[in-house]
Amino acid sequence: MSEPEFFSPAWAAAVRDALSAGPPEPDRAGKLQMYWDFFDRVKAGYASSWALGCRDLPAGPASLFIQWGGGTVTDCRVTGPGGTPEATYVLGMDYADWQALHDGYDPQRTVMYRKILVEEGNILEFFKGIYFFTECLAVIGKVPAGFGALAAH
Amino acid sequence: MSEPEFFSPAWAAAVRDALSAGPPEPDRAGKLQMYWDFFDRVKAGYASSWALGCRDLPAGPASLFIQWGGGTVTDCRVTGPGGTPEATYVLGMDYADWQALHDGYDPQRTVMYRKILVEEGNILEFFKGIYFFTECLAVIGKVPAGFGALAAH
Amino acid sequence: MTERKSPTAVLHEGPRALSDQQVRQIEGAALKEVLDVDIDDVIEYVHKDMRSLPDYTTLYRKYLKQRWDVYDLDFAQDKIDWTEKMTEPERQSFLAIASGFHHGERQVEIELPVFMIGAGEEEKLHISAQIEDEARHTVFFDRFYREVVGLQGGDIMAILDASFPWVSETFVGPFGLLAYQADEVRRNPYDERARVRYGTTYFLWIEGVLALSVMKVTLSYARWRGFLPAYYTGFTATCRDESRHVQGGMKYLQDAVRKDPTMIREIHETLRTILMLAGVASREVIYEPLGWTQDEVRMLMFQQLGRKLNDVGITLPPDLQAMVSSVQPVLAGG
Amino acid sequence: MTERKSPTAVLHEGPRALSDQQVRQIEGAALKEVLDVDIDDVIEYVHKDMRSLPDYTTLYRKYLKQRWDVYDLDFAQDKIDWTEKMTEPERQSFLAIASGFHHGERQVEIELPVFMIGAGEEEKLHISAQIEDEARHTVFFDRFYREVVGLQGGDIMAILDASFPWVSETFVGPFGLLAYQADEVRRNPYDERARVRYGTTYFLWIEGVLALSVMKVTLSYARWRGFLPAYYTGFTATCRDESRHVQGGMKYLQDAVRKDPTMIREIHETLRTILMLAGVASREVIYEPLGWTQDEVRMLMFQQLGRKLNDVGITLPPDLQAMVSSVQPVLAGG
Repeated sequence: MSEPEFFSPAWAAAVRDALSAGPPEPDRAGKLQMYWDFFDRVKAGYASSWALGCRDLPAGPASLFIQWGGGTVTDCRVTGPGGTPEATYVLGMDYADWQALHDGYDPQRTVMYRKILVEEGNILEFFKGIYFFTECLAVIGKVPAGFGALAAH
Repeated sequence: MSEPEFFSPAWAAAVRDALSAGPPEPDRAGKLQMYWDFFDRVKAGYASSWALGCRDLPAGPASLFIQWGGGTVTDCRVTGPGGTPEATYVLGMDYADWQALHDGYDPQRTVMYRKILVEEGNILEFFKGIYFFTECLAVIGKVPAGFGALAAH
Repeated sequence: MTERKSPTAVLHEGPRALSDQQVRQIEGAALKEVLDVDIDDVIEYVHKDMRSLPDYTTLYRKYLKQRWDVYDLDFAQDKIDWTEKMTEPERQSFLAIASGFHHGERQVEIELPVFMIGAGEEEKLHISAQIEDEARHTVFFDRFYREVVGLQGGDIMAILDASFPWVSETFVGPFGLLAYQADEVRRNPYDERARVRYGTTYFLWIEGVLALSVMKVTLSYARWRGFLPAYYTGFTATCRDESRHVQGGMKYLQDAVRKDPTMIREIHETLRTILMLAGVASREVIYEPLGWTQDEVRMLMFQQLGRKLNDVGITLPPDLQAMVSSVQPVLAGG
Repeated sequence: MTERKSPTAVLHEGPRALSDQQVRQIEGAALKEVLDVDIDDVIEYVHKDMRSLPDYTTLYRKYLKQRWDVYDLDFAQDKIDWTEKMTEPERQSFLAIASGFHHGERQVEIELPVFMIGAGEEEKLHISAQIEDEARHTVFFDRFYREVVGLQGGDIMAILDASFPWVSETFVGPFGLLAYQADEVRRNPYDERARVRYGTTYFLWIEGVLALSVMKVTLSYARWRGFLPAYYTGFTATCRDESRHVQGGMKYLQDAVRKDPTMIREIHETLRTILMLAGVASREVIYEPLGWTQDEVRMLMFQQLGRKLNDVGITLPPDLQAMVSSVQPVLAGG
């Protein structure tokens, strides 16, 4: 079975399943229980949405819209190209940095080096969930995705 | 006779007349002929337009639109509040800095300290006419304007 | 380095008074004399002027006297101490703490320039000096990791890459927040509210609490054991630089609140996020090999935060006070 | 300051070779020894490494050795020279030139931080050092205008306000352009094309041509007459700092063009605007009291521009070459 294309509906569906399941046990083992308790607490109460943008897709900017609620993902789909996504937090990232994340680049540094950036939304509120967010970025990065069709870009 | 209100149609008309006339003789006397020759050459060939914005008028952002052609001002009017002005160079300035300019603040420093800023347009092209522009700013600053109605702002 | 008191002695003794002679020794020490300066005195010195903060020009003039050349340090003895004298648990504990500072220094170096845009003219002098300090501190850690720890890499980023595995997952809390707040200041350089939020994270929390705590833990260990003389010298000189940064930062926040008392809300809101994040740890850091317990590190962080808030005159509402008491002893700095 | 050759002698002699001993003297001079350094040698020294530019870490290490304390200067003799020995035409001529530098230093200080955001890690060290240099140079002119010229004001901006009447109307050309280009870089810190345009104005034109020319004119006057020893010392030390800035800036432009040859267009387009503006003067500056003619100042500026372009390997199309020959001798710097 070939990988779903990056930013395709099939990829969005796989991201949804992976985020709902959360980080797998082997990944959890390396960090303190206190950290995962915090993660689980944030996840259970999270009612915000993210629009994770890719600024330079060949067809134009698009976003992966993710709505959280009841401790799980209630909506996860690719929106655009075109139109401004409505979300609690609108974030932007370049294609090359998305690809680097999928190739294993560290999610903490993806944030800290501003490879992904909050373009709309309250930063202080967003950061209350930053550990949850970076772990979700790690999960998304591990969802197989084909970057072949865009390689010419 | 009372002064026309800042950013009123009467003020725009007075600005138009003042810009078309150019800097008065006493102001010219302090600077080299070479400088005014350059000024006159730029003015004669200038076919661009400026939208000189005031970002924080009580009713919302508005612009003084100025179209140059044939060595004179062919259009000069207040546009807005509302809508994006179409001009070769869209510039922005705060109300307090407009008032300071009218109170005698130096036009060079108004540019150099970014109190006025090109928000849209090619900077290198704009600067080819910068001496013309700063002298026009000085002329505009000397056009009487009432800031009373906005004093409560 | 003749004194060999326990690393945590001063923590339990509480604030100490500095004599005029001690202040002169700290202020006037050339780099090679810094080895003889007691880190506890330098940390006390940070707070000396907190109640009547010096102006920016005074801080800038101090900088001109106190800056040092990071290439004057010789890490040869440190390399011997690290390789032959320190135990593996000591090394691991040291790295778990120092790596947050290695990355932290680079972060505060790169995030400071945007803050200079909206600063007053005299404040700009102080910030320009601080930018140079932070760059020098980045090189200090680069040299330490390269020449003592033995990490290999062709440039600064390669050494950062190599030390990153020791950095805790919660590092992204304060330093990711600073990165995003710096971008907010970049987009709106004259937005005083954004600047106050940025200043709370940078000057009060990262420099005033996290950094001073790392300094205290690793330097009192080095002094106690008589190890790592170049690290002790350079990092104690860094702590002296930090005193100017913290004082300048506290002055900025104090002035902002005096000018507009509603600014206290920005400080509180920022601390609300920071303290929530500081209540979580992702890794257990074993401090005992360095002569500390987790509770002592936590007590150290309280003291650092409390003294700044108290001296500058910032009071916390009850919910924030409660959050302070659950801060986890995870150290990083910049 | 025993030598009393004419201020323009070296201009007519052309480039000179520096001995190893002269290079060591320039590089190693402490601030108080700078009075014995020949400004013509320092200007030659700026160009010494132009053909094989040093890397950023080397420039940063030089900075650590060469930085100085602006408060170590004593302007007492300068005040006497200014008040009692210099003639009114000399003072007026001096102010007409120096005021552009007073304002220019402040401008390059405040416009540099944004350029650091998009720089590489090693380049950031060099830029952090340069930001500190520029702030120190700003204080140097603040002290000179306050303590020698006698302008009065409570802070840095007040002294800038007081010297502004001596600044020519065409100052807004290069420095207004730099302000707007800096804002472009602020909005898009990683836009290499915007950075190259900014770098052309900042490093090639303002620092490489304007600044070095002001330095040469006022310093060779001071050396010739034996006047203003603290000005000579501080501004010659500034010129040595400038050598690092120009070399770092030329390295930046050279690397940018090597990486992407189409970047030469950005340099040319920027020079097209700058040279057009440089062909106009609004005030006549009388250089004769300082020992210069307008033609000699113009020749000096040509030499400065030509050497940088030539050494770095930037060629100009015919229209730009024609513009170079009509540049007006209006000096400012930063």
